[in-house]
Amino acid sequence: MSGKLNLDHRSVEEARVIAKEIAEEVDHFISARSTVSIERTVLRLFGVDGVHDDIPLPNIVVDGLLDAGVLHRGVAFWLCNAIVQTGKTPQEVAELVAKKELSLVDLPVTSEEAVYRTGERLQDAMLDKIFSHRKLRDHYIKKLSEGRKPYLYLIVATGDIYEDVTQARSAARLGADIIAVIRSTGQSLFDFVPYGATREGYGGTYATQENFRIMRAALDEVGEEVGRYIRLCNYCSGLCMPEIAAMGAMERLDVMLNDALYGILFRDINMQRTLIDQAFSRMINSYAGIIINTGEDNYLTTADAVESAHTVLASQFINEQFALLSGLPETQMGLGHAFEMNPELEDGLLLEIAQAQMAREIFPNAPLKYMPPTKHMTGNIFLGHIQDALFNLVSIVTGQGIQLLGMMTEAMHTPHMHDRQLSIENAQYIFRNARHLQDEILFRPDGRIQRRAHTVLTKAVYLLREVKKKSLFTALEEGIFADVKRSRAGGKGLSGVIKRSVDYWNPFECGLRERLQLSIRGEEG
Amino acid sequence: MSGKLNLDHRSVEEARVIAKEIAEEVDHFISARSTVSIERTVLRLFGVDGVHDDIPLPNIVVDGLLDAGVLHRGVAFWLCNAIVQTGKTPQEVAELVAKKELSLVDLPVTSEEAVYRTGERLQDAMLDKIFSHRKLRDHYIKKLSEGRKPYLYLIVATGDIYEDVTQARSAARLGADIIAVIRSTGQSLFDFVPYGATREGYGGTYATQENFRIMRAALDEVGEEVGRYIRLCNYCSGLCMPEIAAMGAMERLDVMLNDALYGILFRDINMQRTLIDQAFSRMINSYAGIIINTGEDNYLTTADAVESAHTVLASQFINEQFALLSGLPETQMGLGHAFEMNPELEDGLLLEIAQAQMAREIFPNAPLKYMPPTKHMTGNIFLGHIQDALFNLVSIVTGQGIQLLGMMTEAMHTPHMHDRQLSIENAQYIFRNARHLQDEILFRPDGRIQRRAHTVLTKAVYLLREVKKKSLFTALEEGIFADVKRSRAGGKGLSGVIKRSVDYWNPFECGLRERLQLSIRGEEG
Amino acid sequence: MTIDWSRIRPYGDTLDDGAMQLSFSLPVPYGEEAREAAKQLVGKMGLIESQVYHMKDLGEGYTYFILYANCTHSVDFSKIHVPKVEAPIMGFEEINQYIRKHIKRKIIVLGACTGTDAHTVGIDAIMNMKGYHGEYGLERYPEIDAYNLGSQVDNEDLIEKAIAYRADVLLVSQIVTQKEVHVTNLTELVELLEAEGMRDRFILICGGPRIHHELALELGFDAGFGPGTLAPEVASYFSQELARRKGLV
Amino acid sequence: MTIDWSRIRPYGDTLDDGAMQLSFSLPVPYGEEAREAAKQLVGKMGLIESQVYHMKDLGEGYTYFILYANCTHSVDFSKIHVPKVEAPIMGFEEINQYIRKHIKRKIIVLGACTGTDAHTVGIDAIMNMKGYHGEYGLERYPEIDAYNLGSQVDNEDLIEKAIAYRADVLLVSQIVTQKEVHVTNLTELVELLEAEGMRDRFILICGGPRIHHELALELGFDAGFGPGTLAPEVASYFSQELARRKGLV
Ligand code: B12
Ligand code: B12
Ligand SMILES: Cc1ncc(COP(=O)(O)O)c(C=O)c1O
Ligand SMILES: Cc1ncc(COP(=O)(O)O)c(C=O)c1O
Repeated sequence: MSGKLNLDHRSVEEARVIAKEIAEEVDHFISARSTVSIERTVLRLFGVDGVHDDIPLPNIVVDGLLDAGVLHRGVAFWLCNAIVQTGKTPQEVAELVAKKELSLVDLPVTSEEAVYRTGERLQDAMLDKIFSHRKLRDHYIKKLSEGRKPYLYLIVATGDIYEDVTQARSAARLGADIIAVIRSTGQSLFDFVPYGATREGYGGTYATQENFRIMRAALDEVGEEVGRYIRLCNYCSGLCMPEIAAMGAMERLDVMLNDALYGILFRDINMQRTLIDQAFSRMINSYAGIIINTGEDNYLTTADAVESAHTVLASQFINEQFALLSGLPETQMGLGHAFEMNPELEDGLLLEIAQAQMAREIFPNAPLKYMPPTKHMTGNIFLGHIQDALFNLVSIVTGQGIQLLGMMTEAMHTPHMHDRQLSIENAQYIFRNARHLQDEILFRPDGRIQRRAHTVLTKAVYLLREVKKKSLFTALEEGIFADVKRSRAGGKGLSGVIKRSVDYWNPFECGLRERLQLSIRGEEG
Repeated sequence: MSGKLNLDHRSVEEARVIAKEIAEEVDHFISARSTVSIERTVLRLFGVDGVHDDIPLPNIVVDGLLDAGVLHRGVAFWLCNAIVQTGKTPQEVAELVAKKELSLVDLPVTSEEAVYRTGERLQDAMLDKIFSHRKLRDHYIKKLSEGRKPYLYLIVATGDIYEDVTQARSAARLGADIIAVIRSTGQSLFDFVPYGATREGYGGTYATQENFRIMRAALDEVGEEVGRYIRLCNYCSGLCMPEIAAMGAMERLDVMLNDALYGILFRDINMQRTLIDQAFSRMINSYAGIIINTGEDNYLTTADAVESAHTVLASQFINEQFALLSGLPETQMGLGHAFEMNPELEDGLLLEIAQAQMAREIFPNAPLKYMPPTKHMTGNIFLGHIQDALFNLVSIVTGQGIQLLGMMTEAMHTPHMHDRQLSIENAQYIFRNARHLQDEILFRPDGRIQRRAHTVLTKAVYLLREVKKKSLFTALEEGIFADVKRSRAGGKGLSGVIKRSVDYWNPFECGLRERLQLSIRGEEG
Repeated sequence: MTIDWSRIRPYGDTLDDGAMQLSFSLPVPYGEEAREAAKQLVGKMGLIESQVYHMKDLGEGYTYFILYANCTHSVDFSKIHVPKVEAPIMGFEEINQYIRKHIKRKIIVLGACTGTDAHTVGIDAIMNMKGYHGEYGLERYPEIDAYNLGSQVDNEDLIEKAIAYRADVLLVSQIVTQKEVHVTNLTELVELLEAEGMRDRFILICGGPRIHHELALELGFDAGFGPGTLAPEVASYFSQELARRKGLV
Repeated sequence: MTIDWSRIRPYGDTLDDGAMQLSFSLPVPYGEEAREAAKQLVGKMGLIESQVYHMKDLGEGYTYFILYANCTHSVDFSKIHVPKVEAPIMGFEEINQYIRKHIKRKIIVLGACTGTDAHTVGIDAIMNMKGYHGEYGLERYPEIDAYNLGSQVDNEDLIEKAIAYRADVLLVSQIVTQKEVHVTNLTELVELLEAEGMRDRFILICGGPRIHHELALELGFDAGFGPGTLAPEVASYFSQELARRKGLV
């Protein structure tokens, strides 16, 4: 840590302590609950996939148990019992259930021990498989090398996975390090994951396991050609958060947007539901070696970047603690922030440098995800291109980890093929020309930049104290982040939350906790 | 001086001392000579204007005296004698000469004293008039205000003075502080100044006194409307350097490109001719309160910006001394330099910052003229626009005086109307957003930026020592600047150089020396 | 340099030079043939003296071009007529007074961002207390009862609420326009209202970055507002329109 | 997504979407009518679904536009043929060997930047010892006698020197292209040579940022070279062409 800002380390520590308390309180609540999507995730991790009459098998099975009023015990128990009873594979069992040829609850339970043993065996096999993907990634990176930080993160969003592939391969050839496939508008509100290769989305392409596979294969291929491992990113958020985490772990995704607060604030997803989902999904991401991206950048699309800068920092502190509770190491915490200063501001760049440098110093090991100007982008593509240039400059001067490249057409459409080229060129030009500027510049003691960072930190600590006092749920109800208010029981997906019974069993959670060396948490709440 | 670079002040002083010696040696040479264009300037300052059979009257009169072999005494003597003898105005005398109705050399000289008195009276009246223009400028600036530094300097170059006016007025409304009317390609090689309003030029518009007047009036008008004094710039270089200086002084231009070295190196103008012309033209510019711009920026269009950075600095030192010898104050020395680092370079921005900051610290009172990327601009307008953005950033971070705005279409054409708008927007955006960044950043002691500045300074001192040793003329012959070699007797215009006789008389030079409080220089050489 | 309004052409630095900048990609491999293809294409568009100033290989058999050329077409500016919202724009106080004087009761306004669109900043800018760009939103107007239903609101729900609240005015925001989804959403609303015979009960207004008045009229709305709209423009319009419809002015 | 080579259209993010970006100014005052004028203009160019995304008042009655639209035209890529310099490109050593083997004497080359054009960097890049982009210039070639006459050279002077030096090859650089001055200059040279019956005595080559082979042929030159040219490309061409003309290969 270079300490260019002369930050008050006691404030930073205090913030961490409070954030930890805030997160633990929520975790306490979480630990007593599961959700339909966590249970579907369990099925997916057991290998259940496919659809019946267009409905995903995991949904059919889980909904059946929910209707039967027995989901509180966890889907694993019922599935594994069926396996024990029928000798069939999880997939076969699910298919029979879908065809209504088998009823899980009607099967006798002959040996709970056999059930648990079956679950653990399957669990072990899957986690080993996930681990092998992680190894393969490491192997690729070693063999091919990887991009220099800040990684160039580019989105594709045509709605058609095959068109996405063309665009992604083009981007990789031009210099992209990470390709993110944006999801179709609205997918995060689906309480199921679409199936198969898809060619029709709105402002993005559906996240399906087959689409993951298609893109992964394409990027591996082009990565070999350009001699650089190309990371793949998708969105592990919305009502199917943990399912997508599982799919990503199985298909060797490398980066996942994964932040309950985003869903609450910007998708009106019920806060209980998504915080519960998040805890489990982060364990999966952690174990799969996936870098998560949090969504604090979004706050500044509705709130003002000058006034609300401290809310971003406060939320990063909370997200860090949530991540730690799921065993996610700092090196996988792509905490989000954004370059959203109003370009009309005098000295906006100074404020921006202060914020980015502060995040860098406070989270020294996190591959910070830095988002480009979006809110203040207009139809003026020429001005937009230089807004993005300053964004790139701040990034290289403050050592960010992941550079989500801005596009000059941000205010118009998801990127055209050449928009991506121009934005890669922009970043490469700026990064190259200012490569070591970070080493060379210092900030005047107690000057505008240092003072700004101090102010933001101080306000973040105040805010955290307040959140702590009233609990995160209440704070969200009061609209503390992003100027958005959400009620505890409002939003989408609350009906999918289930209280765990005492005999609740999720072998993957247990397995992950073990492998991640997380302590088993208390069960009340 | 902020001293951010920790420059060695003894080196700076040494450079100044050597540069002074170099310039004095040349001045010694100059003081014994005049040129046809200086003599034509004298006529113009006496009020002679207009053309006869498309040939400017000043040319007809001066060429006549040259042919008659009496120009060594200076045109003033012959003209004033004619005035004394005929009782006519300078203009009437010139017209009669043109019509061959009067021969200056054939008139009797009845009283030399009367001749000198006449010349001095007319001289005094003209210099008073020039001074009143200067006052008027001050008055306007006080009344209307002026742009904030760095001034936004925009070019117009349609070839048609009326089209230029439209473009200039548009630029002024959009934020331009200085409008430069680029000259038609090749005008600098004309040994006469074109006459009247012109509508047909190549890559620029002819510099004529009428065109000056038209543009001055247009800018005064739009300046009143936008509440900002808009400065007018033209090119006081080439074979008619001093004539244009006089025209500029008479028409209240505010800025003049004025650098003999540019003409020598880039227009192949004879070095003796243009250095003699320069000395007189700078006196005029000085007294008229005109900011001159020197052309060191051009060196980097033929030589490499990394390797030849020190030649720019060395030349600035020399140009400073030439200016001082003509009584031009530091506050009117728009010493030139340029952002011409190859964009493919790693850390090019660091080198650029070093150079610009160094110029700032070494010439603290000069309104440094900073030129945009040109050589490395390509047909990629989007990349070009961000090259210009970095250029603007370096300028605001290092406190430059005059920002010649870069255009994204630099590699294609002289600017289209909206190119200018976009580049103003670019500069305004960057300047505003980084307004006080200069106050906030420091450079790491002995880091890349500081070391680069030291190296350049050291090399400039070496170079100056070498130039001093062999004289400026020889150095130019050896191709010391811009990788261009020019011979002492080569190039255009040597035949227009005349040796002054002992009774040579140029009342304007005398008057200017007096008003500028310059000592009378030695007369041999 | 007098301009012939009936034959307006683009301007670079000389009247009628036709100067235009273009950029686009073609699905053809990088090379001289690609350059020629780009030039032929703009030739078909009626552009002459085209210059490909920049070409970039995008890989995968695609090439990007930056091109300048001169347009030979012209437009008759003297014949252009653009429909605009006609109501004069009043200020905050004036609007409230107008409502008090002419409508004599509060105007009930419902706003929503419909479909799967979750972009609330635009509708909030018009409705929220704190407003936007220094102008209060409708919620602050004493003579307006404004209800902001937020984002992702189904057209059916909106209509239901409109009936329940006895709304005078519906404000519909549409920001996402990919695959013309805004047109689909807006058209659906009008069709639903017409199907239920309720189209005339409401002043129907839409807005968003790609909306303009002319499009709104085409889609069957009463008015449309584009980027940079401020609350008073909208309130001026609907209060005067309501007064007119009710025969109060 | 198989491409129909006979009907190539611009590509944004979906094959054949026709996506294009344009920018230009019109000599009309800023406003809704200006926007409509811009849209009508691109309509005439065969563009549909146009969106003016940005408009800026330039003052003085001018307005600037940034616009996206979809192009309805297509080009037949399968029919495109572009004339190119055919000679295979050799390296420094190879060229010298070739000359030694086939021509058996030094080739005499004269270069100049003609007219009032003072841009020497381009011709220097081809001719100077130190060369350009890591490639030596012609002056360094042992089998080539290269004379660089520099800038601002009159066509007459060039011809005079060409005769005096008994040149085989003339290299003419033209950088300034405003008002097509390069075309004028180059055409004049060819005409002068033809008038004096000397056109066939020289291999005539021109170059510059706006020059390409096809244009050179049109202007009566033997070859033309554009941006980014390196010395070996030029030397490969003229040594092989000279050998061919002299019947030596
Ligand atoms: C902020 C933002 C978000 C925020 C939204 C937060 C929120 N609560 O609103 C977040 C981060 C959540 C978000 C998410 C997404 N976004 Co978004 N987002 C933007 C962004 C950056 C700014 C929009 C904005 O707030 N503008 C400021 C407001 C004040 O302007 P405005 O909306 O135009 O409103 C004004 C006028 O239009 C008018 N107006 C608007 N509505 C109405 C209604 C009435 C009745 C009236 C009278 C006037 C009126 O008045 C307003 C004030 O002047 C734009 C890019 C950009 N710079 O425009 C992309 C953009 C709109 N988003 C886009 C997309 C695709 C998405 C996603 C769908 C991406 C994805 N696949 O995940 C998601 C999902 C959201 C969804 N389902 O809708 C695209 C839309 C592309 C298109 N043309 O269809 C854009 C253009 C970005 C891009 N290039 O891809 N986004
Ligand atoms: C450097 C430069 C100058 C320098 C020139 C120094 C010098 N000794 O050459 C200086 C500062 C003196 C200058 C002055 C002017 N310039 Co100037 N200049 C440029 C600049 C920045 C770069 C040109 C360059 O060096 N390119 C690098 C070389 C290597 O590339 P190249 O020339 O294309 O050459 C390559 C190929 O084309 C080819 N090639 C070139 N010639 C030949 C010949 C043969 C036989 C072959 C085989 C190949 C070949 O091979 C070369 C190597 O690959 C350009 C803008 C730009 N970025 O392009 C403007 C530019 C060329 N200049 C321009 C203008 C108008 C002028 C002035 C006329 C302005 C004025 N009115 O005062 C003056 C006057 C000069 C004059 N009379 O010609 C315009 C031309 C506009 C146009 N299209 O007509 C430009 C485009 C800038 C602009 N936007 O206004 N300029
Ligand atoms: C953390 C996070 N998750 C998810 C998303 C995408 O949201 P959705 O797929 O719900 O549209 C974003 C969008 O920027 C985000 O920042
Ligand atoms: C100092 C100086 N003088 C004059 C000029 C213009 O030269 P000319 O008018 O000779 O083309 C320039 C061009 O950049 C210059 O820098």
